Amino acid sequence: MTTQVAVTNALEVSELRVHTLAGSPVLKGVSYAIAPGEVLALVGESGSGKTTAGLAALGHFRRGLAPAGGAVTASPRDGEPVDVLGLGERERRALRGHTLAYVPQDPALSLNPALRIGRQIAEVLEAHGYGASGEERAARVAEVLGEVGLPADENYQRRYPHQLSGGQQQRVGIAMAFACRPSVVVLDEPTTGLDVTTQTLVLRTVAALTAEHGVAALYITHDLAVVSAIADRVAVMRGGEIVECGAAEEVLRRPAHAYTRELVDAVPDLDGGGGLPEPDGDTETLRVTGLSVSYGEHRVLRDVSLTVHSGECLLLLGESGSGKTTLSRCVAGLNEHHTGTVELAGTALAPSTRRRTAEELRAVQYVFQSPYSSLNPRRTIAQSVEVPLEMLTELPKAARRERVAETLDRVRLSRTLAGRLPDQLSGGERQRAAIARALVTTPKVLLCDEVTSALDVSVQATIIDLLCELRAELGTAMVFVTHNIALARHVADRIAVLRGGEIVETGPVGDVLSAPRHEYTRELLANTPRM
Amino acid sequence: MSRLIVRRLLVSLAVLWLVTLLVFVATLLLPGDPVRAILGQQATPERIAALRAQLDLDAPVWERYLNWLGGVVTGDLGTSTATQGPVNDLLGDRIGASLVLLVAAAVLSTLVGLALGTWSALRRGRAADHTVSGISLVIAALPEFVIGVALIVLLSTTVFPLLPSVTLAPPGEPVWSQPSQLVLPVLTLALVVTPYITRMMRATMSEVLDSGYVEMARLKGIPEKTVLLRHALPHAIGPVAQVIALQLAWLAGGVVVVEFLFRYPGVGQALIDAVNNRDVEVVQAITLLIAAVYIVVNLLADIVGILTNPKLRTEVTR
Amino acid sequence: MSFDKRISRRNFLVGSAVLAGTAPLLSACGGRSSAVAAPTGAPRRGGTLRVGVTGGGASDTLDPHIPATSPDIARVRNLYEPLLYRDHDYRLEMLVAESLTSSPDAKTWTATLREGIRFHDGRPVTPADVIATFRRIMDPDDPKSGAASLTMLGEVVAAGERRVEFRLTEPSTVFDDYLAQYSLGIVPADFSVDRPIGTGPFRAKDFTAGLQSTFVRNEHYWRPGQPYVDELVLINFAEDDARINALLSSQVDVIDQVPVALVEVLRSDERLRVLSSQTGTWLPFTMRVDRPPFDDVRVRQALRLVVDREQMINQVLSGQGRVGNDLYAPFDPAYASELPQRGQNLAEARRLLAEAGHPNLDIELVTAPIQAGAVEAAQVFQQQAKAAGVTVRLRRLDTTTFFGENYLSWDFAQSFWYTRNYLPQVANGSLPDSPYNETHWSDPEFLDLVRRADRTVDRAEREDLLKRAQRIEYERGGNIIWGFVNQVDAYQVYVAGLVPDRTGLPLSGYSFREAWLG
Amino acid sequence: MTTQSTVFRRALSLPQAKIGLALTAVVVLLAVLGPWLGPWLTGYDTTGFAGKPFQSDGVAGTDGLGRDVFTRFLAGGATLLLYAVLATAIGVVLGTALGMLAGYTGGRLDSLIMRGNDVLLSFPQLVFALLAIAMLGPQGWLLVLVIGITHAPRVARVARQATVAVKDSDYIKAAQLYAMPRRRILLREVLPNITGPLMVELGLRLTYSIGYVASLSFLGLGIQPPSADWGLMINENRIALVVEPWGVLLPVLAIAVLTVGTNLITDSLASAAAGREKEVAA
Repeated sequence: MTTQVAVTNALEVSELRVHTLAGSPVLKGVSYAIAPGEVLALVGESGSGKTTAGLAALGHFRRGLAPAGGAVTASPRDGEPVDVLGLGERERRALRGHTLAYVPQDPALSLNPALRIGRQIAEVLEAHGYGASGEERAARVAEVLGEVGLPADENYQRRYPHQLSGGQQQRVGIAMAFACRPSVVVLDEPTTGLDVTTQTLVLRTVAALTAEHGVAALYITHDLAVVSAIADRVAVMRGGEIVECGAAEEVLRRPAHAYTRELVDAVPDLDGGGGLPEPDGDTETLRVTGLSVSYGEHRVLRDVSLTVHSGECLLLLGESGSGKTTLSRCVAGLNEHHTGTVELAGTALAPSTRRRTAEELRAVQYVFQSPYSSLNPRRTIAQSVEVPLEMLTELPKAARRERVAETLDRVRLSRTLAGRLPDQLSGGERQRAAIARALVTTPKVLLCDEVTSALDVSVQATIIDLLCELRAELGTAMVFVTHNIALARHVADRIAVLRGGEIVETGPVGDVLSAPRHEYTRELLANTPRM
Repeated sequence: MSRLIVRRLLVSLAVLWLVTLLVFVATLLLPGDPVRAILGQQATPERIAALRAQLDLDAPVWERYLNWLGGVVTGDLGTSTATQGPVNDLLGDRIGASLVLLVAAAVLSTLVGLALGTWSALRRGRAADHTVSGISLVIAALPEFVIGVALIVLLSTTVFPLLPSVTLAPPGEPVWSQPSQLVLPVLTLALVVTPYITRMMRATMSEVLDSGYVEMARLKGIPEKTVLLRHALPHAIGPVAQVIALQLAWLAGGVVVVEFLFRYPGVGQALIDAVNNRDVEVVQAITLLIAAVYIVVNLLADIVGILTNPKLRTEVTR
Repeated sequence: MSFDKRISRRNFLVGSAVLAGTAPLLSACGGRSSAVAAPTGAPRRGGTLRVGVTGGGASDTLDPHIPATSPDIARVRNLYEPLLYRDHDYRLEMLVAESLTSSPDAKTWTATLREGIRFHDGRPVTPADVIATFRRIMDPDDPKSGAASLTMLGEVVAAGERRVEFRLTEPSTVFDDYLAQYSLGIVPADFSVDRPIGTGPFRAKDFTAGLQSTFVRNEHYWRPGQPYVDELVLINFAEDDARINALLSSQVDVIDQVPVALVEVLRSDERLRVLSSQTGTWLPFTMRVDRPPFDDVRVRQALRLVVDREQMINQVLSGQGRVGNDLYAPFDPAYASELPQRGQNLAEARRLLAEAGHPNLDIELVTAPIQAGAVEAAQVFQQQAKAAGVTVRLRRLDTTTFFGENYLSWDFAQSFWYTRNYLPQVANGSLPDSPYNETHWSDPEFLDLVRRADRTVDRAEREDLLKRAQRIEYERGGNIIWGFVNQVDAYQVYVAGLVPDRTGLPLSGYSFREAWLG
Repeated sequence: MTTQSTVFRRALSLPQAKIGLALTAVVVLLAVLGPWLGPWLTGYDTTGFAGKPFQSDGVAGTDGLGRDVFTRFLAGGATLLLYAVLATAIGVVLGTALGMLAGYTGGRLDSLIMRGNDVLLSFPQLVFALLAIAMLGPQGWLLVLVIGITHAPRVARVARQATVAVKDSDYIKAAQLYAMPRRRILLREVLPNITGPLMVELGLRLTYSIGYVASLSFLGLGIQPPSADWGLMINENRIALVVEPWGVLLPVLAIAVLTVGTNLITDSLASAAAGREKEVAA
């Protein structure tokens, strides 16, 4: 990526303030500028106001929000800079899609499901009178589809959004944004939800287009690793303010602000990690043999076998649709439609929890992906954590209470939170509570299904640290299911790579990361952005 | 897609069949002997026997059901106990009269409801929106006869004596020959239904206006009118069609009270009379008729839903 | 005997308007035009009289002998005429017959046909037509409405050019009364319903069942000058309020049966006239004298004493009626008017009930909207009985069920009857073999008196027997007859010639030959 | 900060809920105290005669039998309210049970229950009630039962939808992980989490029940004379709307105020519950 020094910035935002209609501030004076051909990454965790800041660049404010000061100056390719916020609705509309373009976070929601994609792209051109004739516009539609690496033929254009994959949908969104050759593009987390390989493709497309056409890009993301892959400069947002801004290299290498430092440290890195507890390794706690699951013709798991020793952590790696969640649910007894065996310390487990003994149920525990849905919103934390004891032990009430309190201590959750409902806790606290519920019966095997993917990076780091500590304290065997290979060195001893329902590679973390044997593993590693 | 529609059609047919079964069984439970009711106290045993045979009452229940069903399928609804004439004759004009009422109320309430709902959604949070919401909330709560009586007091008897409060069809003339008589019944029905359509349209439209693709369309710089017509409206129609259908189907039942109130010579009034007279065949015919309208309207709504959903529409091409 | 119960009942099945407090919403009050003066002077000829009649339906007919609904009766009254009928004062009036005389043993009655009387088509009425008419009525395969009360009729034979003899199987001193029914209209021997020909003041022009019929003046009518109007249109109205609104909006000139509660409202409208007729129509409570607790005469007496008759008339009929004395047939010359008027006496009622061993009587009253005011009367009775410590539970049925299988076996129920003279009424409802003996009345002493009266030709002697029979019913009968209902109709002020009529039939007994338009 | 009780608190903080509550309370008080107040205020009981029919004696004139309209008006709400509440209770309990069972169990039981629902749903509620009354006569228990039963499929649909929405939640999976019995899952895990839509349904059904009971009485097929009842009164007195309007206007007004009140409460519950959902999703 070449950084040109531009004479004028394509977009300048200064002291932008946005309030809710009730008056509480969302943006507290945000300023940034982007030169043509430059990519500025706007980084922040959820609730930092980064999307609001991005949309404000187009003079758009979501329902309930209103600008409360500051200026947004955009420079069209062929005209004088204009103050976007000072324009009337009509003039703003003329800018949008033409000078200022937007690529939304979730293309599945942002493409009109009832319109063919060709039509949706052509629409932008028509709205802004691009080209002199219908033919010219049709040609441009085909051209821009080609630019984002999609087929440009009539047939493809006649497809509906739901007939495309997520990556294709996102590229249609990008095509739409670039159709009118805008001078500024705002990309709002365009790769969230895409697997790493697709993410790389999309990132490349964006980089190529911005560079080629001299477009100023505002790239909104929470992922610092992505930032390092695409951005020229970075602005770090927190609580409606930009806390640090500078060249990408500089900020990521030598963060000045404490928050930035915290963020950078929290980012899991393929090369980082270490300091993991040594597994005692001799007792084989969990053995899965020849596990297969099919739904009709569709085979979700094919003859999967793996073992986990006590105190050991296995990283089960797979992208969405690889069957990793199915596999962990089979082990937990939540999916009884499988063949093959699951053994716990040499004893075969029944496929369904209903047939397993209380002891077996106590021994295998499961932590769900989202702490927002895994706790009954109508019960207090203590009540939820107590449920396994109530169902699976004969302990009297007082003893159960005691156990719950101990376990909450163990997951570093303040006892004062015990009486609260999940709604009243933060995401990290909830996930700790969920972990407490899984640990309250002192299981031998703990299955963690993407337990950090719904959490911000900084929270993710603390949860991972907690799990490592607990594993050391309790000697629990752990299966850590994730799509993020970057976490490997931070949690796991061994790694098993699942693809299309098959384990394609397995081995100690260090071996697999440094010398992947399978093509797929190599591809994954290559596409994972590093800091 | 066509498979889906055929499937939906079959379900409707099955439900309709179950309804005929239910209606038939229900009327079997009616107390009183229809033959005695027809012939009266002086009936001789011979005449009773003859009429029983004529009405198939001695046949086994299933055979009577099949006969009745056969009649229904071929459009013969039997003979009314009360008038001793064919039910078809009794209901013929009344069905027409009720349909006039229903269609007029449906068209009026749909148009007004969609317009008000959209208007309200576009002005969300403003005074106009609050006014529309408040009024529709109040009207939606009122039972139809309360609205009807209120309208009579307001527009017919007490405040502004402008309109007739009862329908008086001169013999041989259709009800619509005097449109002023239709105003109050239609207005009552429309007032009952419009708030629901308005509220649903407002809610759906608000949701659609908040959706990613409408925001995206606006961020693409598409003119507001196009955003509304091309991006928002088509997505609101599907869910709202369901509610409209539900409301129209509801109208089929609501006409009963409204027709009774305004002495409107439709099937609803005939149903009340038939219930009072224990006129089995007429009760059967009308409940079946109303159920059929209900089922067909819902079927149409579902088909509209299927047709406006591109995912379902393009299923075959996948 | 003018009404067949079965037919009356069907009337209600069809004319569901009478059901369950049907209510007009008076609305068309706007545009109250300046008052038209009521016509005076000699009747004017010409014009069309439009009449709104209650009820009717798909089974409407022009058959002279099976009128069922009010519109049927209205049609029959104007197309056909029986040998004799009742005038407005409920006296016998000769119509097709000029005279009707009985043999001394009351077993043969001879009718002499009116000189020069002709059918609508101009043919003279002959004895053969009369014989054919009665053959049609008495057809054993298809007996018509009037046949039920003519069971004593043996044969009908011609006795000369204008004379017909009715030979009875047993003596009947009131056979003339039995012949005075509107459903015994004389028709030609070649009669068919497709050509509805009679001797009535109007002849049929067209007819649509369930909707309306149009009649025109019969130029051959025997009463000189009548009818006055050129055309008569009878329009069916199922609903009370539709009928009243039609009157208010001048869509019709005349309507029958105005709900009593609205009389005052209509009276206050200067464009309208209300026609209120005292009748012999009664709405009794019927107690089965063979079933406890009503088998104890003291209970029956007590319940009769419970009723506040004035209040009944006021609450149920809005004052449109006359107090009854537990006797029917008020217009019969033999009516026992000498018996003291019974009034409410709660103390005596309590005493009788206590004596009968029912100090806290709890009874069920079966009621149904069989006639306007019936259910209301039951409610008022319930309220009045409460004051005497009698609990009355109302069991409200629909009309069909009321007249269904259990009709005539209700222990305590209601009924209604139109005006009749004493003996015909007894024949209908107070003999063990009467078709509608609702009270299961079979008092031997009463039976003897009635049988003797039937055969007694001497008028004074017969009246004496009848008064004694009435005294028995007054003392121990099963009917609580609290009043006689007025017939209330209404018409436009420009309509003249309608007079009160005692038969109980609305609108001058549906006799429109005298009506004219001012 | 959203819990079960805060849905109520939040609902009550809306102005429309306050209005609704006030309106409902006024009518409920009137209906409950009216039967006692009436004779004390007017000197007549509900069936006593105050004068000739349709005269303007007393506060609000007399009815078609000469009874005091105001006394009857005061006494006319109790039965209506009782029937409506009972019918609503039957409908909501039955519908919730069926809907939750169908939604949670899925499969054949689900299809069976929902197809049965479809059949019941293909009758307008009032027509179904008319059919039942034609069969068995206008009895109080039948009224309650029939209205309750016709509510059930509608409630069941909502309950099923809500159940399906939560049944794949991880906390239900978690309960299954501990081999919690089905009934207990339904009662402890599912039910508390679908109370939002159910509360709305409860309010809606109550509003409709009031309307249906009143409508049936108005048609002459509900509460029977000589009972004083608002619906029946409207039917009895509308004949004289022009002369003596109070016999119609008072009950019409009371029913209107009551249903508007319950509907306002329902609507605020709905927006509170919806607000809660939005918050959870955010």
